[in-house]
Amino acid sequence: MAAFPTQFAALEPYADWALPSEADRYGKRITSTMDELQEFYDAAFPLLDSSTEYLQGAPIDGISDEDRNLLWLFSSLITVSFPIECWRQPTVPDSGPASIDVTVEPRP
Amino acid sequence: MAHFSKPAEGSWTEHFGLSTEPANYADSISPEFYALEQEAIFKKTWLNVGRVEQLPKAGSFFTKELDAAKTSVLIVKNRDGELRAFHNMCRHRGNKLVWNDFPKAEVDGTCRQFTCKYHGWRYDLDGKLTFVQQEGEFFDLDKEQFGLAPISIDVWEGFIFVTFNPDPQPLREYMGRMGAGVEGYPFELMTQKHTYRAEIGSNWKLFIDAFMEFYHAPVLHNRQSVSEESRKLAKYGYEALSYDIDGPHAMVSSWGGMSPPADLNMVKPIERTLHSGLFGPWEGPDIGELPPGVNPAKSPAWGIDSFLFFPNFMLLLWKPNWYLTYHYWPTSYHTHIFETTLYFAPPKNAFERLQQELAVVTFKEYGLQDANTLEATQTMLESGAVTEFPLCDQEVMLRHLHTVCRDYVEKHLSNAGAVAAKGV
Amino acid sequence: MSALLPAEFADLEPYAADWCLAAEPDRWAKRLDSTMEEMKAFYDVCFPRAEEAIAYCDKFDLDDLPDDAKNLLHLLFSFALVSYPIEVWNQPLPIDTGSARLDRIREPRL
Amino acid sequence: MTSFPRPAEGTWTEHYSELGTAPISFQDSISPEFYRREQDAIFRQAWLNVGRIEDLPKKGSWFTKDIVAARTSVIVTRGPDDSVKAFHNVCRHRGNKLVWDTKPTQEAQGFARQFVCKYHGWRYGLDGSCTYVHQENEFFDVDKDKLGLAEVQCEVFAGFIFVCLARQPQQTLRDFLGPMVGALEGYPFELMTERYSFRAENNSNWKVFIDAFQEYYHVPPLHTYQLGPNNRDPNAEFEGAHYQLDGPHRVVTTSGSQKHKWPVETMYPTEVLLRSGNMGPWDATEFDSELPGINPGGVKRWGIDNFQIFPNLEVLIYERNWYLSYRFWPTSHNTHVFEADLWFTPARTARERLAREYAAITVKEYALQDAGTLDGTQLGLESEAFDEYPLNDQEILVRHFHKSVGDWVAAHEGTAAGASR
Repeated sequence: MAAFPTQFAALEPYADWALPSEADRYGKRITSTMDELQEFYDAAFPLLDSSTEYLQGAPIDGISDEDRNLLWLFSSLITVSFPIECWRQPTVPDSGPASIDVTVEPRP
Repeated sequence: MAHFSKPAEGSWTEHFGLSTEPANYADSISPEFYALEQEAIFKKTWLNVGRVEQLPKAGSFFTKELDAAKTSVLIVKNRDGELRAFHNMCRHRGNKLVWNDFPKAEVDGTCRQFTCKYHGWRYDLDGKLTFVQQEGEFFDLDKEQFGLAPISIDVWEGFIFVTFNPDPQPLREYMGRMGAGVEGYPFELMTQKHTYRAEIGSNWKLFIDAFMEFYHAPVLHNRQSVSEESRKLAKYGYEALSYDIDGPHAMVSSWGGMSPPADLNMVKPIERTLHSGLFGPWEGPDIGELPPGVNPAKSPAWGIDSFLFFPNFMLLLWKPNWYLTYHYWPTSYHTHIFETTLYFAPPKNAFERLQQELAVVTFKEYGLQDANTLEATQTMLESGAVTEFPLCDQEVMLRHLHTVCRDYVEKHLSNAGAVAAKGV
Repeated sequence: MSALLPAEFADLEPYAADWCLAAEPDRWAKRLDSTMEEMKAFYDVCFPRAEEAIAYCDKFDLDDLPDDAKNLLHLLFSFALVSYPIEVWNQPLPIDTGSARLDRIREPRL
Repeated sequence: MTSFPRPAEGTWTEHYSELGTAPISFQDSISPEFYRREQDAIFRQAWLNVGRIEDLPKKGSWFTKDIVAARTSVIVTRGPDDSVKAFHNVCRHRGNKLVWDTKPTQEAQGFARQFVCKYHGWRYGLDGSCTYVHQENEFFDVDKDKLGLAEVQCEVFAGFIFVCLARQPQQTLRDFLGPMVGALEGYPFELMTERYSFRAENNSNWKVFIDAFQEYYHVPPLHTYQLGPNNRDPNAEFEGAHYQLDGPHRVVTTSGSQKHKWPVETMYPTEVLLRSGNMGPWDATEFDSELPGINPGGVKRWGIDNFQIFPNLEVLIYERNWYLSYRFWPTSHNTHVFEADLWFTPARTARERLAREYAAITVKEYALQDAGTLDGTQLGLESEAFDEYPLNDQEILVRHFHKSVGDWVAAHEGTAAGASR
């Protein structure tokens, strides 16, 4: 079964990035290789970049399952944008063993 | 070269009558000083423990662990819609009253009454003892006399405060001029909430220090900007628009050239796509005119105000109309729990949700860098290898915080001395 | 898959993929992950060929070993490590080690 | 029955009469309070070996060393003029740890022209001078000349880099090391650059592990396997050939373990195959020159000198011309970090490399056995079931070590009390 709206079918191979919690999205990011992150970023970024209108037409109240999955996947893209666009490594430079954990977050 | 004007005295530090001598951090590496802070500060001042939105209806409650005041508190909304706070402790044998699986973990929920897990004593939402297991086995027990121990509680702009001071200053008065200046800000509209928590290996004041100065930002966080912009920022360094001090409270007002950026090439691709970044969505919701205490310099370049309401509650108001809070809860002289909550107006659609997500994630990227340096700072300060440290004018609020803490402790000691002397 | 070891040591090739490990921490981990039977099999095949293998490596300058000779030397390092469980302890860890650990943090490049 | 001559008094212990022969207490190894006193009296006063000159291969080389027991971390640098200097690893601005890699609590090493604080970008030269203050005009009357890093006393002996965290060391390094250790000046340590390093975090007081390495009385029972498959005599005994004390330092020389001279059938097959083992590679590197300082007792069939250099360095020099160093860094009263380094002349052939590898493996196998007993020893001592423990003549160095520690603490506290009067 398709996870995303039909015009986002190209993202189906990356459906495992549609994770509802920031903790899981960040966890997947830091356990991925830069190659994996780059591949995901390259596939998802152009679709986000061209989808502003679509996303603005997707109300949060009563959001469909496919749109919710898309929202989670793009949320993952946001966390992955940091390794790709700034750090050139999966973790934050100079962050060492520090951790900051989410305890309350919206669903969706 | 200065980009923003300074007070007539030539520096903010001298303007506020603070010393320009090197500072020392003896107050941040001493178990003895921390013990005094617990008594003089955390048991005397108003402490922000949450927001009214956490207690939506009668019977809503949450608990808050306050190691710094050596207790756990229980906050509840009673049947009349009033807020009550109690020591989270059963009146019978001192057991912790409300907890789930782990006694040290904070909990929240809704209930009609509180029942102690240990011997089943029950209390109503006003803390009154309503049931004693095998009451007949006790001796002259008057249930009226054995309610939960109450704590003073009050609300300012929807922020719930408690104090252990038996004779507290009214909360609104305690919040002072700066508190008054932000009254009327529509906090109640911003109910979309993200909360983060971290255990930090440093004295609580050292992390406040990191967030009350932005002198470090162009250096430590240099890779957050695209490289050309980053070089420019590092060259300019950092200057605040203005600083203010009112009693123990302090604020710094900063420029915010990133929301939206003058030139789209200054920011990263994801920011260009989502029209969002560290400062939040570039186009925030319309909330009308801001209260007079916000952006006190009335600068068109304004981006963010950071208020520190003593001792440990920071409130940051951002130009695109959202806010966040920082809390620093000491657990020992060299450890504390750091909490951040980011509050937005609820997003109407998926795009707005993603714009907010980017602001939240960006906060975490920065915060991880800040948090990581702290444990090492703590150990090196404890080495005592260097005891005097120069502070620049952009670090004026650090000076103020450490001075206020020492003043509170000294006042506490002299009061205690006076009481002891009277006792003789 | 192409051979890791020189053709003369084809009889050791079945052990090469597992035991040609350049770093001691990897060799140590492999030892702890192996059964005594696995190590005994490796040891029994390696021991009689070790002298020839050393002589083979020593035909080259140590700083300029061909890849297959380097692999062979790494395999010999593993053999030396495995000799302890087989010859001395009769178990993968030294006897009476308790909870102790001792990590190699620096070693020669080869 | 004794195999080696003993001093006229009949025992080594009585020869050094100040030691006494009474049972001793190990209270100094279980008390958090005594550990705090050691921190001030020993780790902030004595010369501490933090590395070797090989750790600083060229101008601009640096490494950091966390000395938890002295509550600090130091940076050791080799400057443009080749001088070795040490500094507290702390930025003069707000007390941040200046140099670290990815984790602030881990040691680091590298090569640099200057150090830049990650936090506010202040810069320092390799000589510790402050070369750049970010937004200097925001500061009040700063004088960069007075904002250099806090220098730590640093001296080098025979390639061993020592620091002293006292502001004013009581003695020069050479005076501190005394004549017995000082005699090693000129020993060709610098030729032994092939290095195998190990690190462990152990659950015992630092002295408890040092004690395990300064007596061999435990070797026959604990390390029965060391002697080979056919040599396991449960009643085997150990006797040191020579013991010598010099100030807080001490040495034990052993003899007779020249394994390469043993019959082949008494050894493990791989020892014979690789010609190596717990005494190191059998085929010794030959040195042209005399080797100064070794075998101070003039023992015949010399095997190993085990120099115990106060407070926490041990150097073992082997007859087959290689050496081992151990360092023990307390992190609390009942934990410490253990560092072991084997040093050889560089292997020229694969055969030599394998012989060294086998020696390194062997050291680890037996050190793991030694470390394995530590938790138990510490727990036993902490039970305080007994107040005193008997020590035999072969354990004279243990006796001397604990006495030296106690003497240092007492002397320091006496001086401090005198100063405060």
